[in-house]
Amino acid sequence: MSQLHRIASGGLINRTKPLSFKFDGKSYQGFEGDTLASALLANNVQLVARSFKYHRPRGILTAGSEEPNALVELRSGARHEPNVRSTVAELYDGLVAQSQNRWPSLGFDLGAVNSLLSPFFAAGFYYKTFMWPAAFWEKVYEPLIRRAAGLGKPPLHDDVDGYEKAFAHCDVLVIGAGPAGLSAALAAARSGARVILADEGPLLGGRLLSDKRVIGNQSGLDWVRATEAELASLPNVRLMPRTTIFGAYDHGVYGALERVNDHVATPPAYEPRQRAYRIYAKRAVLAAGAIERPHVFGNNDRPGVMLGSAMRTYINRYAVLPTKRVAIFTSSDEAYATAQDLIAAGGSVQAIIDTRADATISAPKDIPHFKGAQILNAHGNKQVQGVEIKLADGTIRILDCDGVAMSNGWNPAVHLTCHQGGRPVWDEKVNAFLPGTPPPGMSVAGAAQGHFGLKETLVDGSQLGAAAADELGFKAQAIAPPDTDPESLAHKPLWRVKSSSGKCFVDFQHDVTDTDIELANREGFRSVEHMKRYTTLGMATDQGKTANISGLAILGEASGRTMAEVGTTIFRPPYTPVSLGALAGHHVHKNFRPTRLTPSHQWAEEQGAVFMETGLWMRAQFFPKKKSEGWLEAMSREVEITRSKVGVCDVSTLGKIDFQGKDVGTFLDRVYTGTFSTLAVGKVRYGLMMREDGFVQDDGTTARLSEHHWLMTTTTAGAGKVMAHLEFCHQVLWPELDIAFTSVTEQWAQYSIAGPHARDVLKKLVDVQHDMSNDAFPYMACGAITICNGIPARLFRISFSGELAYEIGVPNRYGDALVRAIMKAGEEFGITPYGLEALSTMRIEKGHVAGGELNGQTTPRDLGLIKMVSQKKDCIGKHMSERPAMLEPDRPIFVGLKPKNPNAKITGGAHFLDKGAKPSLENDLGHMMSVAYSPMLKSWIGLGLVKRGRERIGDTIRAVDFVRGTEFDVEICDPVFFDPEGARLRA
Amino acid sequence: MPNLTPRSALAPFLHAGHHGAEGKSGVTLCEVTSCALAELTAFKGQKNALASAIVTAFGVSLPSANKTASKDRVTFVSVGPGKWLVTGEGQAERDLVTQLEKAAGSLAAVVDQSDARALVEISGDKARLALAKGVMVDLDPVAFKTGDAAVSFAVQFWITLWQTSDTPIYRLAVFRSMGRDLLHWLESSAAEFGCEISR
Amino acid sequence: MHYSVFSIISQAFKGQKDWKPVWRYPEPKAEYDMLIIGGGGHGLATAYYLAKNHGYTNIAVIEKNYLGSGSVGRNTTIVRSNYQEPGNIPFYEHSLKLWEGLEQDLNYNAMMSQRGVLNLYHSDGQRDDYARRGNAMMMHGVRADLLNREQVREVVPFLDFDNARFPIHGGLMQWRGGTARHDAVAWGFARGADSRGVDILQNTEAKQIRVENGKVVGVETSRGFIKAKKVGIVAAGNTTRIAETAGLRLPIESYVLQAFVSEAIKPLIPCVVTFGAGHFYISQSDKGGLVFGASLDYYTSYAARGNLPGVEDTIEEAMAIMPSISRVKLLRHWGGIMDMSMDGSPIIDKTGIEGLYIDCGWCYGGFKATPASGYCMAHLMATDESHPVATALKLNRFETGHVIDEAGTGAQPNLH
Amino acid sequence: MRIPCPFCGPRDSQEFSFLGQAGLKRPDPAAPDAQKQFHDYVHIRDNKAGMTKELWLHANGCRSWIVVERNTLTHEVTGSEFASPMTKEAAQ
Repeated sequence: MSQLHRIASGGLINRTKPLSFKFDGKSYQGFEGDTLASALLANNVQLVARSFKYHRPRGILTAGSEEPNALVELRSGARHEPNVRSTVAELYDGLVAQSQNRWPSLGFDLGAVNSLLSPFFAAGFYYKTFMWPAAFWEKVYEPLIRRAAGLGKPPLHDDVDGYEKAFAHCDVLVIGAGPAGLSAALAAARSGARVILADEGPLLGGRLLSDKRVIGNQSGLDWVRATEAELASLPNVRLMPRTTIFGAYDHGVYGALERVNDHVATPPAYEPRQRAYRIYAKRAVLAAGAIERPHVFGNNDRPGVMLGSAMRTYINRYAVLPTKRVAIFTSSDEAYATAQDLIAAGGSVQAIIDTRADATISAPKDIPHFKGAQILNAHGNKQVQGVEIKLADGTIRILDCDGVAMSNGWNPAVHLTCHQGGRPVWDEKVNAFLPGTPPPGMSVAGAAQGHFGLKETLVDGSQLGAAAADELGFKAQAIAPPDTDPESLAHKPLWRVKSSSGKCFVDFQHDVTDTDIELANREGFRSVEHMKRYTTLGMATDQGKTANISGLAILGEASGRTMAEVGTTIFRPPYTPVSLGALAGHHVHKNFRPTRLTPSHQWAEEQGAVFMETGLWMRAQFFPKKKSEGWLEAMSREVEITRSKVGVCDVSTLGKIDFQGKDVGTFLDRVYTGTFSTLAVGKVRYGLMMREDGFVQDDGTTARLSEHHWLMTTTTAGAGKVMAHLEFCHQVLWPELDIAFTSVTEQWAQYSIAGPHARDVLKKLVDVQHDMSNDAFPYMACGAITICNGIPARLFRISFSGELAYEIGVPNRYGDALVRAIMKAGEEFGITPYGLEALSTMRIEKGHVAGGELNGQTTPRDLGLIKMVSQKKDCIGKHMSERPAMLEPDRPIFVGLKPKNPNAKITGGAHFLDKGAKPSLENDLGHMMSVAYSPMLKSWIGLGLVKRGRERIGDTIRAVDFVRGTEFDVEICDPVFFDPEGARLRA
Repeated sequence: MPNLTPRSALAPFLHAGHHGAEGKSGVTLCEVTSCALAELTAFKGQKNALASAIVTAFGVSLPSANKTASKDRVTFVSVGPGKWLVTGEGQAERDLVTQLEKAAGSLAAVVDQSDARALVEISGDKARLALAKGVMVDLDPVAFKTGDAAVSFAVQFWITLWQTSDTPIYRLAVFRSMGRDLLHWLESSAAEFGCEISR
Repeated sequence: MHYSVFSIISQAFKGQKDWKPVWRYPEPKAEYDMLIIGGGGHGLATAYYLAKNHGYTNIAVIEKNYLGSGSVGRNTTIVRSNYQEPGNIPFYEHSLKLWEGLEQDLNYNAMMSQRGVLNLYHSDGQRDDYARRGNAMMMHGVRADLLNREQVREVVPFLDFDNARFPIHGGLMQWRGGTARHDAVAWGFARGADSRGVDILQNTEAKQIRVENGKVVGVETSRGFIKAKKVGIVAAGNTTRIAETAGLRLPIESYVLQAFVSEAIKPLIPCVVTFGAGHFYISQSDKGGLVFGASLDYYTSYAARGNLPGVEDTIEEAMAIMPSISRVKLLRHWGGIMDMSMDGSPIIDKTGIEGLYIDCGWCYGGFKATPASGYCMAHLMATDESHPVATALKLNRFETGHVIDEAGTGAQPNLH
Repeated sequence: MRIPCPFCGPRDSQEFSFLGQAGLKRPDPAAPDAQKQFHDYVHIRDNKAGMTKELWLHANGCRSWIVVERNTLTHEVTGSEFASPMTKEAAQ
């Protein structure tokens, strides 16, 4: 017989849409509109979870996102999600959930032995023990603790659902769609302001969905429907149900999570599971409502013990009678409405136990009514079986019941007001913490502001909604709300029940009891922050939404301080936990960061190139002839062919900056270490750039295309940084200089053609009118030419490889065609494409510095490039590069390194030691920066920094690579290994 | 002497046809290929002189921040102080540059960027929603209209975005090397609305 | 009172009734031998070692909030000594050695857990950089292991080895690295210092360091003037605000660094893992939460809170190495103020003012340095000499050029 | 955060990169104590708690270097201007 606790009629559920679901393998039925929790209760499933520390049986405490107990694992496989609040998990057909943090089963959990050991497991227990013997922590204690701790199992597969990010803008953001939020949105919207109304639930209405109320001449529900209808009809309003505003960030930026498809089994095709929004709001009205407070009494965590407001929600919204024989424990008049609803729903109210001796409100007739009484203890284990009451006169009574409804007043949901440091302030009148200083642009309406009466909240909302729009220049006016039915809100909270024999829980999920808090205080942890951290109160997945305030009150009592004196911890974002997937959105796997492709990418793929990431770029690493050819073999072949015949390499990724204006020369003189103002038109010069702190930041070449037109190249990795640096130099340091520059990196496809036959290949492409002879176009010449029948191109006779080489640039659209044309033209000369490995080998053979050497820790002097620093002028970094430490003779300096045994595979990152010297920081001579196998020298070679290296050329030292377990004798040599006199590149 | 066949930025990646949700096409997407791009940057203190020179040559007054201005087939998009991205519809890139150089003389730097960007056109009644999945600027008609432009950041790209029609139609330019990623993002963002991609 | 098996058991049967306060709430004296400004981990450690190693007990720690209210209670709890620069290695290794004996020394369980710290590398160049660092460590006898892809897979099989934008090529592992319980470190040092007679003055703000003819004479506090011949500024993110009152300008900027924790889940991540293609680090706490962080929010700030782009960027990096955690939920994120130095390395030194000492510039590295920082600062204040392992951490190194720039990013704090 | 770019208007801080304290003057390289001055210029900062003037680059926008007035205690931004008078003129 299913849904024994389902009320015959009423509720906001669709009885024509029955849904079946599984919990711990057992099948149940619920209805559309249920949450997992309401459906479980409808089926009288009371035991739902186990607690964190003591593994105590737990049920359902609340009907909202503040739930500390009823957490489950939802779905399975690649959709497995731990720690889902069953109280907000919308039911769908086929839902599968498991209880968590228990073994072997929910009913019988061995972890519950912790409960027996609880005399030991007091707050701070861990800090005092597990220290003997010292070695046991990692080996024994910690693994045990870790296995016992944690909640749900982690997902083990990559998510099969997608996530998105999105941006939204509005004038007024209304947070929460209860009575206050709805009237705020309406008042603002009617003025024409752009309004976003967001609510974490699937339905707008807030408490009006849970309480039977009257607004004007209609029911609360009808008022909600009418208001929602008007809002939906307005083009300037965006309704966002199932959307939690989780954080309030600077300058009106709000973080929001939309649960687009968590209420269905699987998202429809092309739709994400969740969407994370960044909302830019000029004003915000926080109408997040309030959270009811539990009572702290013996075994108050037993399944069946529930918040009174939650009880009403299950009855009125979900048509479920959570438990049938209920003891009402209250410090507030509201509980009497709970009693009415229970009776109306066919439940039995065993008694109303009102902690207030002076309570004036009267109980429904025939209901036992004890004023000035308290529940000391709940009996029962997996469900309440009765309560032990202490009456005003001190007599003790046992009352039979299967549930307890607690009402102890409300805590305004001030969380978002704290996100920018606002501290809530205690208010004696409403016995609650109210918003301190909310973030700029935010106002707080209704229960969140401590205005609990329905009429107040309506007035509040409409006034603040109108005010927000008004401040933005819209003609807005508050809407006078109709009268509401009478309600009685008197309350006087009771923070704890004393002299209870059972455990009195304050933080349910973390098993923090009143005595833990007393202990913390006794040990000197008096600051709220100390108490919180020592006891872990409020640090569970619910962030203490139902726990913190009682905890503070008990700390205050224990330390003889008022609430105001104790103060409160401040809440951090997110308001409720947010899936990591949503905050990453589209940026997963290959989309983590953009992939920049070179003009020759498709062509290179066709050649079977192996690619590697260089920054955001994908570049060809080498071009294996056949699958079996490894990088070393391929690289050697590419180098040998390039050096003996000709090779081509895509160098389009190098940064290119177009400079124009009459002061370019002056500017370059100041940013480069060398002098450029003297560079002749049609010539290229190598340039070295320092940071102002005197370390090299980048190098490259700059060509003078015409009197006032220059082209700078940077390293691939440095392009972005250099651009910003140059803009700083121009806009901040020297705005008087008349120059204009912009990046043309992406405009030009650029290829390096290198090798003895480079000119021959080029001749077949360059239009005939251009004289390519060595005299007409010598080393370091540049010019604008045309190729392949009039395609505009730029030609630079520069060489990184040390060969006769040209870099030719064409508009990017021709890049693909050009590389194919070069290969075709080169066929007769045996041309090869070469990748980064060969490029790197050739530059190392030539002793050129690159990435490994330009690591931000080297000065021009360190790199043996001091001759590049003009002594005739200042430049960025000049002075700082001459600080004493930079001139010390012992400073490691740039040299070449050759292993005594040519086959010895020396390695980058190895450090240098003198023969016989013991490893120590003092004896450390430096390190290997770059290595390569040189097909020309038939030996491994390297570039490195060695103390006094220049003076020690010819010496043999050890290259020690501890982490790779190798050590080789290497000879210090000149960094230029190949063609030192540079005859080849001038050929 | 071989001839070189030009290739547009997105040619290798663009798959014409219907993508995403069946039936409807809330978003239409195509690459703009026959359009020259140039960057025009006023030299120090020459901005006003340049403005009048452009009026004379193109009959357009240079747009201020976040605006575009068009005449015939030429559109000036404000991309920074004294800096404009100029688009020449159906123009040979060389012609646009030459025209601008003629007009600007020594008042401004002119740089051909025709090949430096991947340029797409996005339209359809769901275009705004699709773009909002990455574009940080407010595209609501009350905030962003035909003739408005923004240089901003979207998803992971430095974008230049401008609106050319109320229907709406947007143009979006990113670095050419990131064209494939741009396309991929647009496709997935538009998928739920149905997306028609044409060449 | 001393913690022992006996005290634990006896208290269990007495309902934990007889535990005594772990520290006092003393009234400030008019004069102390030394004052330490800053009751965070480093300040408390300084006081502890001044008392324990150098016998100074007439000293006080001034804390404007509650003790441990700063970065020591807000960090991602990582402990390691895998540094590259000779100026840093001996210092951080000294710190790690102190960590290894800390619990016994303090008789307080800081839950130091040597689970290993694994730095992933994603390119050959990065592999060689890590080898360079590992070898530098080995030069000082600090064990480092260079793991290849498969060895990394054995340790952390759940990472994305197949479909990552920046594929994992391998990693540098320091097995002796790990995590500790951050609050416990502050509490343990506080308890140890207090029990040796150190006055910890909470809710006492240092307003002004009083200097007379080049000498420190004391500190104006929110609870009146306190006399002292030696004053140590150990104020992390607030260092420059206090130094300013003595007329000092420092090579320090304060930035926000955010930290993150997820909901508790059953054990998944066995060690600390860092992402080499970003700036991301993650571990799992004993309670089960994934604890992680990434780069600074890149603007200077004294507001201990970050912003959304920083949050999203961090979580994108998390998903980049372990996409399987997409359904794990972010529980909380918060910010701390980092005292970023101009080369990314700390300063423990005298100042131009006699009797005034600074301990600052901790950047991202403060937590792991806590014991050695206190140890060396105590040594400096007691002897007026730098401790041998901290000789490179000089204030004038920026002027002389002896900078210790691990990252090579230069004098730009938000790039370290 | 939203940073008001004097050219583009208010934009998400994600579009910007941050350099640091504004108004530092690059020393005269010819000054006798130039190296000392450069050391201060490169390394020493006010690091003010409160209102500061800072250099930001609208990197993912109009590429202007701007000076932003911001409170480092509250993040409140009270204004911004172009770092370069020439940029300002060109923006008119």
